[in-house]
Amino acid sequence: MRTVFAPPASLTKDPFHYCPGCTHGIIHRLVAEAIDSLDIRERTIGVASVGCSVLAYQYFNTDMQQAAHGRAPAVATGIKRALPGSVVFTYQGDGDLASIGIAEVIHAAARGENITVVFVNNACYGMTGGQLAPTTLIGQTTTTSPGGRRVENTGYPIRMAEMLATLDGSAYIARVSVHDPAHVRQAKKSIQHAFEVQLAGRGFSMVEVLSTCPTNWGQKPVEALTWLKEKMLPQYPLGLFKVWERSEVNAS
Amino acid sequence: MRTVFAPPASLTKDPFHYCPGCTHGIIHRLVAEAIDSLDIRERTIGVASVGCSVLAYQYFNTDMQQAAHGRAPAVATGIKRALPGSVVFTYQGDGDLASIGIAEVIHAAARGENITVVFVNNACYGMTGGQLAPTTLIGQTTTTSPGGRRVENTGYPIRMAEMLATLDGSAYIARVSVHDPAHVRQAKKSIQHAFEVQLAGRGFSMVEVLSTCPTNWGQKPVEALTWLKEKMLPQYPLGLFKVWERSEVNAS
Amino acid sequence: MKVLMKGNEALAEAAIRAGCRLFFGYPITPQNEIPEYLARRMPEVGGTFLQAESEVAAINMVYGAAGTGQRVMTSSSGPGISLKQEGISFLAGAELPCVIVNMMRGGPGLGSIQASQSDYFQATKGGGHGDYRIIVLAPGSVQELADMTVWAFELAEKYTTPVMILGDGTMGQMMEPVDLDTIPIKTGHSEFPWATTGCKDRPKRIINSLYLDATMLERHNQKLQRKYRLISEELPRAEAYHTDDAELVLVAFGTAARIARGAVDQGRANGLRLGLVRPITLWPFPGEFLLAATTGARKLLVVEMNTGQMVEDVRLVVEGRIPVHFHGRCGGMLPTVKDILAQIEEMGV
Amino acid sequence: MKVLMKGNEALAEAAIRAGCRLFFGYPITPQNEIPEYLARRMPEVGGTFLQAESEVAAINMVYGAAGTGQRVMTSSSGPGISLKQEGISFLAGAELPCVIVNMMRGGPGLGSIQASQSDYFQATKGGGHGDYRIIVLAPGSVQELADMTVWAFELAEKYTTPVMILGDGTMGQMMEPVDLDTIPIKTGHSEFPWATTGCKDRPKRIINSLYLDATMLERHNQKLQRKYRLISEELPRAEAYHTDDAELVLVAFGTAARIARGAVDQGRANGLRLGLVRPITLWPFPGEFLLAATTGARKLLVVEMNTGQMVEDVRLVVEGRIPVHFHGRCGGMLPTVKDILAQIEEMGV
Amino acid sequence: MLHSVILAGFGGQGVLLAGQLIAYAGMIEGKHVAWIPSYGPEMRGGTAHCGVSVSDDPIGSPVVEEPGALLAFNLPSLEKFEGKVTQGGLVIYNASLIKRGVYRKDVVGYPLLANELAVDAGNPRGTNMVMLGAYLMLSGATGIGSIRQALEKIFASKGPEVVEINMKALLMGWRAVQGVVQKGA
Amino acid sequence: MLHSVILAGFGGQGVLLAGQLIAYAGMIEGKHVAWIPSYGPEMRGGTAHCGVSVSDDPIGSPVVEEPGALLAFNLPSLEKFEGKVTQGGLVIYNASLIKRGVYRKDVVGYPLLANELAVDAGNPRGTNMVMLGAYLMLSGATGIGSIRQALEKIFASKGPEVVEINMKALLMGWRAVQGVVQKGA
Amino acid sequence: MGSVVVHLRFDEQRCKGCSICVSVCPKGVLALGEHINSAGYNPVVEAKQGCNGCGMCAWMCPDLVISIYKEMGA
Amino acid sequence: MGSVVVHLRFDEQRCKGCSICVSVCPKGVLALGEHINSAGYNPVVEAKQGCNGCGMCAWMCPDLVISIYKEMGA
Ligand SMILES: Cc1ncc(C[n+]2csc(CCOP(=O)(O)OP(=O)(O)O)c2C)c(N)n1
Ligand SMILES: Cc1ncc(C[n+]2csc(CCOP(=O)(O)OP(=O)(O)O)c2C)c(N)n1
Ligand code: SF4
Ligand code: SF4
Ligand code: SF4
Ligand code: SF4
Ligand code: SF4
Ligand code: SF4
Ligand SMILES: [Mg+2]
Ligand SMILES: [Mg+2]
Repeated sequence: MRTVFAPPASLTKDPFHYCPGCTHGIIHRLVAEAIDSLDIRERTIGVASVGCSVLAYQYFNTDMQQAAHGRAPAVATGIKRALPGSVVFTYQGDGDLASIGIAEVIHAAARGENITVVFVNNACYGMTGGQLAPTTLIGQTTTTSPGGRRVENTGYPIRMAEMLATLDGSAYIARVSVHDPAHVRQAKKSIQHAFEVQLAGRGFSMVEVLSTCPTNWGQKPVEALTWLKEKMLPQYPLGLFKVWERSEVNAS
Repeated sequence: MRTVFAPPASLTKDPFHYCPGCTHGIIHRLVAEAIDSLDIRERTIGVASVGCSVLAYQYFNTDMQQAAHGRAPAVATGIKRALPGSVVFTYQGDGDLASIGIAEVIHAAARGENITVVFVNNACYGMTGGQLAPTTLIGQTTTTSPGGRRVENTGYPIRMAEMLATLDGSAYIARVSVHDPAHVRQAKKSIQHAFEVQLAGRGFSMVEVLSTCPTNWGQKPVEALTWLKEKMLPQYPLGLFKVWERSEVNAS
Repeated sequence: MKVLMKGNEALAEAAIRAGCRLFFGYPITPQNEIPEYLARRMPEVGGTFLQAESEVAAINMVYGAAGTGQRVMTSSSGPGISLKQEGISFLAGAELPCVIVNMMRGGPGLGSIQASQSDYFQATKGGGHGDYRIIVLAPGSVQELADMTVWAFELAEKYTTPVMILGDGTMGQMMEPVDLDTIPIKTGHSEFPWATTGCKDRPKRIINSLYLDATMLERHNQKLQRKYRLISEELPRAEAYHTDDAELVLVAFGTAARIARGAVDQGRANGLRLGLVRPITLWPFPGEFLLAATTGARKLLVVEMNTGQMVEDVRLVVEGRIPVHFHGRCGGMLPTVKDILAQIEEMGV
Repeated sequence: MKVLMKGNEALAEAAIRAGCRLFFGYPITPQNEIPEYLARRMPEVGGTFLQAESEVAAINMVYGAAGTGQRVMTSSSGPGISLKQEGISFLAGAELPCVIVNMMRGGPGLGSIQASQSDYFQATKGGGHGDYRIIVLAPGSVQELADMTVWAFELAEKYTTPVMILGDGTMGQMMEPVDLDTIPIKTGHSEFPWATTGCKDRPKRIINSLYLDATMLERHNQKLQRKYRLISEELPRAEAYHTDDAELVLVAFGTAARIARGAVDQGRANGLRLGLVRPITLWPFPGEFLLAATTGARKLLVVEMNTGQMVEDVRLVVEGRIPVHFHGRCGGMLPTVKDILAQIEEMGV
Repeated sequence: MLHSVILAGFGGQGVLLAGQLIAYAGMIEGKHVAWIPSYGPEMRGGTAHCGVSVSDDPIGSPVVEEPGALLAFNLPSLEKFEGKVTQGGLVIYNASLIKRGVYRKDVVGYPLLANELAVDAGNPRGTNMVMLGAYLMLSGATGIGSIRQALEKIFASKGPEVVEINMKALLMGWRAVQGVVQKGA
Repeated sequence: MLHSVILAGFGGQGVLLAGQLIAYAGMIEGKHVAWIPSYGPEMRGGTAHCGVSVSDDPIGSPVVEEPGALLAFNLPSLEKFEGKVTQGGLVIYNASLIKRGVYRKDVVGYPLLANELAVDAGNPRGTNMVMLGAYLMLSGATGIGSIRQALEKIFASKGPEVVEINMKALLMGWRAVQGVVQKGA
Repeated sequence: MGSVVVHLRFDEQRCKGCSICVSVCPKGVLALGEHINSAGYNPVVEAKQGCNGCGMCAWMCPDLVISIYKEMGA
Repeated sequence: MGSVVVHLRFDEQRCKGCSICVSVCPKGVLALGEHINSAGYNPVVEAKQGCNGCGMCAWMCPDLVISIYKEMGA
C-alpha cells in the first residue's frame, strides 16, 4: 500500500484548536511538510507568536519557543545568533507581524537575518475577536471598524511582502494562498523554498500566506475560501517579490 | 535696505547647542522658513524627538511637544486627531525614526496620517556618541561597529524614503540633502511642499534630509559635507519617491 | 434609567459622557469590549476612535492628544500595560492628564486571559522608570466603574496626572444594572494654560519631561513630590463594611473585595464578627482610613487575586500592631467565600 | 593585575570572562560603554554583539537566546528598561536565565542622563505585569560590579531567572582599580534540560509562559512562588560597616552607600556612633541581616538617590520598632557627606 | 431571597444570552442582579458558562460558587458543575446531548430533551430558551412577563417575531417541566 | 593621607584624561584611587569635569565634594567649583583664559599661563599636562615617575614620542609653580 | 496489474465538519455524516464510491483528518 | 541708481567657527577671526571686500550667524 497522503512527522498528534475550516491548519501542515522534506526537524526551532496560532508550539514536533506579541523575529534572531547551525522559523499572524511587530520583522529583514518567516494574513485579528488589522481590506467590517474600514480613519492596507522586498537584506519574499488545492500546492513549494534559502545561508526569507478566518468574517468555511479569492487576491497579488537565484550563491 | 537673508520668525533667538558645523541647524532653519512662508506658525505644533535635536522644542517658535524616543509620529497622530485644524510636524533623527521608531512612522504613513515628518539622516546616532544606525553605510566605522559596518552582522542600510513610498497612505515622500547651497535651496522647497501637502489634507508627507555629524564621523565640518556628498548620495539617491499632484486634489 | 451592562461597556459609555472624545487602544482580552464599544460610539459623537499599531503607539498617541488639553483614554491588560510603562513615565513626567484602564489578567508573560490582580505593584509603585506616581482607582461594581471613569478624568485634570483604573477581567466582563443618566454630559474641553493648541495670540508652550540639568530635574522632581503629597492628603478613599465591631477585618479591593464582602455576610450569618475595608484609591493608599477602621480588630486578612502585593501596603500602615494574614488566588483563579471562611476558621477569630 | 577601568567596561569584560557570548542592546546614556566595549570584544572571542532596533527587540532577542541555554546579557537605562518590562515578565514567566543591566539615570520621562536610583521600585517590585520577581543586585564598587556580573550569571542559571544588576550612572562611569584576573574564565555552555537546541535524539522542548487554563497558570505561579521563597531564604546579602556599636545606622545601596560610608567615616571622626548597612541584594531584600545589624540602633537613616523607595522595604523590616528617617537627592543630584551629617545632627543621634 | 444559577454549554448554544435574560428580567423586577461570564480566546469547540445572581438584597460576591441551580447544556458542563450545586439544588440538563443522569443524590435532576423541544417549537436554535423556560418554571427566579420585556429590549432591532419565536421555545421548556413536576407530585 | 582634586574645563581641554592620569599613577603607587567624571550628551561647548581621590586608606565616597585642590581650566569652571574647595586648599587656574584672581581668601590661588606654557613646551594641546604638572608639584599627590608610567600605559599604542611630549608639558607646569613657590617662599 | 484501489482513512475525532473537503472533491465522494463526534461536529464520511485518490480533499483539510492510501490491485 | 551696497551682519556670539561659510563663499570674502567669542570659538569675520550678496554663506551657516542686507546706492 502506497501512502498518497498522511500527516507529516513534524506535526504532533494533537488536534488543532482552530475553528472549523480555519486555514491555519493547512498552513501548519505545509510548514511541517517542508521540514519533513528537508529532513531538518531535529535542528529546527520554531517560534510561535501571539494570535490564534499561539499554540503552534504544541503542534509542531520541533523545539519551540513562544514569543511575545509581535516579537517573534527578535526571538528568532536571538536563537539563530546563539545557534547558527539551527533552522529557525517564526509563524505569525497579520496583527502580530504587520501591526505591533512590524519593526521587528523589518529589521530582521534589513539585517538579512538568516531565518524564515511564515506570515499568515487573514485580514483581521482572529484570536481577540476579529478586530481591524493593518491588512484589513477597505470597507471590511470588523469589531473595531463596525461600519467597514474607512480610509479617512485608518488609511490603507499594508502589503508586507512588497514592502519587505524593498530591503536589501531580504533574500526571498513570496505571497501565496491556500484557497484551493492548486494554490495549496504552490504555497507548499514556496514555504519549502524559503527554508532552502535559509539552509543556503542567504538571509531573510518570508512567505506571506493568505488565509481565512471564517469565524470573524462571519462566513461558512467554504464561503470564506471564495471571499479570500475574490476580495483578498486583488489587494494582495500573489507572486514572488524577491527571488533568490541559486546561481547567485554559487557565484558568491 | 532690503533684507536678503535674516533668521526666520519661526525660530526663537536661542543659540543652537549643536556641534560646530552640524547641519541640524540648517535643517531647523529650513523648517522654520517653510512655516513662515506658509504663515502657519500660530497653528503649528511641532514634535521634537530624542536625538541631538531633542531640544528642538526650544528652537522652534511654535507650540512644541517632546516625544519619547521613536514615538514622535504617534504623538503627532494624537495631536492631529485632537486638533484636525492644526499643522503638525515631527523632527526626527535616523536612529529615532528608522530604528526604534520604524513602526510608528510606517503606520502613520499607512494610515495616511495628515502630518509632516522631517527626517534627518546622518547615518549614525549623534547624541549618544555615534553608534551604528540602520542608515549607517556598509563599512562605516561607528562606536558599535568599530571595524566598520559588516553585512554579515548587521545587514544593509534601510532606505526609508523608498520604503515608505510603497505605502498607499503616503502622499509626498522626498529625499534631499544640505551639503551645498543649491541642495539647501532644493531642500527648502521640498520641506515647504511637504507642509503644503498637509495643508491640502492629502495625508502623510515626509522629507528625508541627508545631514552631517562631523563630531561622530570624526571629520571637520567642511570635510563632512564632502563625505555626505561622496558617500551618502550613492546609497541614498535624492529625489521624489512619491509625488502629490495638485491636480489630483482638485479632481477629488 | 438602569440598564444591564458589562463593566467594560459601562466604562466606555461613561467616558463618552465625561467628554472623552479621543480613544487610542490596541486589542487584548479581557478589555476588548472597551475599544469595540467606542469604535461604534465615537463616530456618533464626533469623536475619534483609533486602533493604534501597538500599545506603545497608543500610549504615545495619548501623550500627544493629552498635550492639547483634551480628554483622552486608553485601555489594555497585562502585557499591553507593560509596554505602556515608558509612555506612562513620560506622561507623569510631563504632567499630562489622561485615563489608562488596566483590566488585569493573569501573568507573568503571556499568562492567561482570566481575571487577576497581579499588577497591583506595577500600578501603585510605578512600573515605569523614575520617581513618579499615578493615581490608581479600583472599582467595586459596574456602577462604580462608570462613576469612577468620570471621576478619573476629573482627577487627571485636577492634578494634571495620568489616572489608572485598575479593574480586572471579571469586573470588565460582568454585567450589572447601571444608571448612566446620573452622569452629567460634558461637552467641549476645558482650557489649560499648558495645552499646546497653536500659539495664536500667546507665547509658545512646550510639553516636555527632559531636564538636562540635574538641579532642574531635581527641582521638577520636588514639584512632583509636592503634588503627590497633596494627593496623598486629599484623595485617599476607602469603604468600610461592618468594621465597627469587627474582630477580624478583611482588606480587599475590586473583585476580591466583592468576594470578601460575600465572606463577611456569610461569616456574620455564622456568627463571626467580620468586617471589610475596601480601598477605592490604591494609590494613594488609604492608610489612615484603614487604621481608623481597624482600631478594634485583632487580625487582618488581606484577600487578593495575586500572590500578595497590597499586603505590603497594609503592613506599612499597621506596622506590626495587628497581625496581617493573607489569602490569595492567582493565575486567573478567583478566591471563594468558602475558602476565605475556611482560612478564617483556621486562623481562629 | 589591577587595571583602572570604568564600571561599565569592567562589567562588560567580566561578562566575557563569565562566558557570556551574546549581547543584545540599544544605545542609551549612561551605559553606552557596555555595548561599545562589547562591540569590540565579542568578535575577538567569537561571540555576538548585536545592536537591536530597540530595547523591546533587544530583550526579546535575549529571550530567544536564553531559551537555547546560553549566557546572554542586555543593558540599558531608564526609558529603555521601561520598554523591556513586557519582555522581562515573559522571561520570568518562562523561567529563563539572563542578565539585565540598568545603569540608572534620573526620571521620570526623558528626565536626565545623570546618575540616580529612581528605578528601585521598578526593579524590585516588578515593573512588568504579573506576579513575578527578579533577583536584583546592587554593586558598590567597580570591582564588585565585575564580580557581581559573574555572580549574576551563576544565579540566573541556578534559579532559572532573569537577574538585574542595578547600577547607576556614577557606578558605570567611575574608574577604580579592578582585578579581573581573579575571575575564572568560563568557556562553553552548560547543558540544560529545558533548552531548545533542536530535538535530535530527545523529545521536543517548549519555552513558554502561556497557560490558558487558569488552574494550570495558578500552579505555575505557585511553582514560581516556591522558587522565590527559596531565593528569599538562600540569597539575601548585605554588608555591615561599623554597626556593632552604632546608635544610628545608615541604610543605603550602590553609589549612595559609598557616600553614606564616607559620612560614617567622617561622622565617626567627629565622634558620632554611626554605622552602615549596605544591601547587596535588593531583591531578595536582606531583612534579617538588617534586623540583626540594627538591634542596638536607636534610629535608621535611609539614604537614596531618589525620593524614598527602599525606605518602604526598610520599614517593612523594622515594623515601627525603630524610627526610619530618609535622606534623598534625586533627578541626577548626588547626596553629600556634608548634607547627610547635617541631617544627622538635626535628627540628634 | 437569592437565586443563583450557572448556565453552561458549548460556545454557540446561547448560554450567555440565556443568563443575561435572567439578569435583565430580574433587574426589570427591581431586584439586585449580577451576571458573570466565563470568557475565552475566540476559538470554537470551547465551553462557555455564566453565573447569574438575582436577589432582593445587594449582591456580595458576583461569582456564583455554589449555585442554587445548574443548567447543563452538554456533558462536559454537567461534569464540571454538578459538584458545585448547593444541597437540594436544581440540575436541569439537556438530555438530547447528555445520556446519563445526575450522579448526586442531594440535588434534583431534570432531564430535558431541549434540542427536540426547540425543534418542536419551530426554533431549532432555541435550546437555550427551552432550558431557560424550564428553569423559570422550577425556580421562579423571575416572572415570564419580565423575560418577555427583556427579550423585547435585547431584540429591539430584530423585530417582534424574534421575540415571539423565543417566547415559544421558552414556554415549551416551561411546560415540559411543569408536566414533570406535576407527574412527580 | 587623602588627596582629592577636581579638574574642570571645556570639553576637549583634556581634563578627564589628566584626572585619569592622577588616578592611574596613584594606583601604580599602590594607593587607593577613584576617578569620577561628569558626563553629558555628546554635544560640544559643554563643560567637563572629573574628581579624583588618591588615598592610603580605602575610599568611602568616590564623589569629590570638597576637593583639596581645584584645577580650573576656564572661567565657568572656576566659578562653579571655587566655593567647594576645602579651607586652605589649592586653586590652580589657567590664567591664559581666566582674567580674574581667586576670590576666596582661605585658599591658595596659583595662576598659570597654561596655554602659553604648553606652546612653549612645543605641545599646544598640552594645557592639561601643564596644569597637571603644577598640581603634582604643589600637592605631591603622586610622583612624576608614576605619571610617566601611567602615560606609557595609556599611550602604549601611540608610541614613546607622545609620552615625551606630554612629559615635557607636564614638567613645564611643574617648574612654573616651583618658581612661584620659591619666589613666594 | 492495472487496477488501483484507493483507501480513504478518516481520523474522525479531528473532523470539524467544515465541508471544505466535500466542496473540493471532484468526484463528489464525500459528505458530512449524520452523527456527532466527540468534539460535537458532524464528521465527514465517504458517501459514495468513485474516489480517484487525487488527494484534493486531504490537501485542503485543515485538520489532518484524511489519509489516503493506494493499493495496487492484481 | 545702479550701485548696490551689501551689508553683512554677524551674530558673532552664535558663531562656532565651523568654516562652512568660508568654504562656500564664491568671493573669498570670509575668514575666521583671531579672537575667541564667549562660546570659545574663533568667529567668522569679513576678511576682505567684494561680497556680492549671493547669500550662499547664510544659506549654509548652521547657526544663523549671518544676515545680509542690500542698500540701493545712489
Ligand atoms: C502585547 C500584547 N498586546 C495584545 C495582545 C492581545 N492579542 C492576542 S492575539 C492578538 C491578535 C492576533 O491577530 P493575528 O496576529 O492577526 O493572528 P490571528 O489570530 O488572526 O491568526 C492580540 C492583539 C497580546 N497578547 N499582547
Ligand atoms: C527608549 C530610549 N532608548 C534610547 C535612548 C537614548 N538615545 C537618545 S538619542 C538616541 C539616538 C539618536 O540618534 P538619531 O535619532 O539618529 O539622532 P541624532 O542624534 O543622530 O540626530 C538614543 C539611542 C532614549 N533616550 N530612549
Ligand atoms: S478565529 Fe479565525 S483565525 Fe482564529 S481559529 Fe477561528 S477561524 Fe481561525
Ligand atoms: S553629535 Fe553629530 S548630530 Fe549631534 S550635534 Fe554634534 S555633529 Fe550634530
Ligand atoms: S482523494 Fe480526491 S476523489 Fe478521493 S475523496 Fe478526496 S478529493 Fe475526492
Ligand atoms: S475532513 Fe477536514 S475538510 Fe473535511 S469536513 Fe472534516 S475537517 Fe473539514
Ligand atoms: S553673501 Fe556670498 S559673496 Fe557675500 S560673503 Fe556670503 S557667500 Fe560670500
Ligand atoms: S558664520 Fe556660521 S558657517 Fe560661518 S563659521 Fe560661523 S557658524 Fe560656521
Ligand atoms: Mg490575523
Ligand atoms: Mg542620527
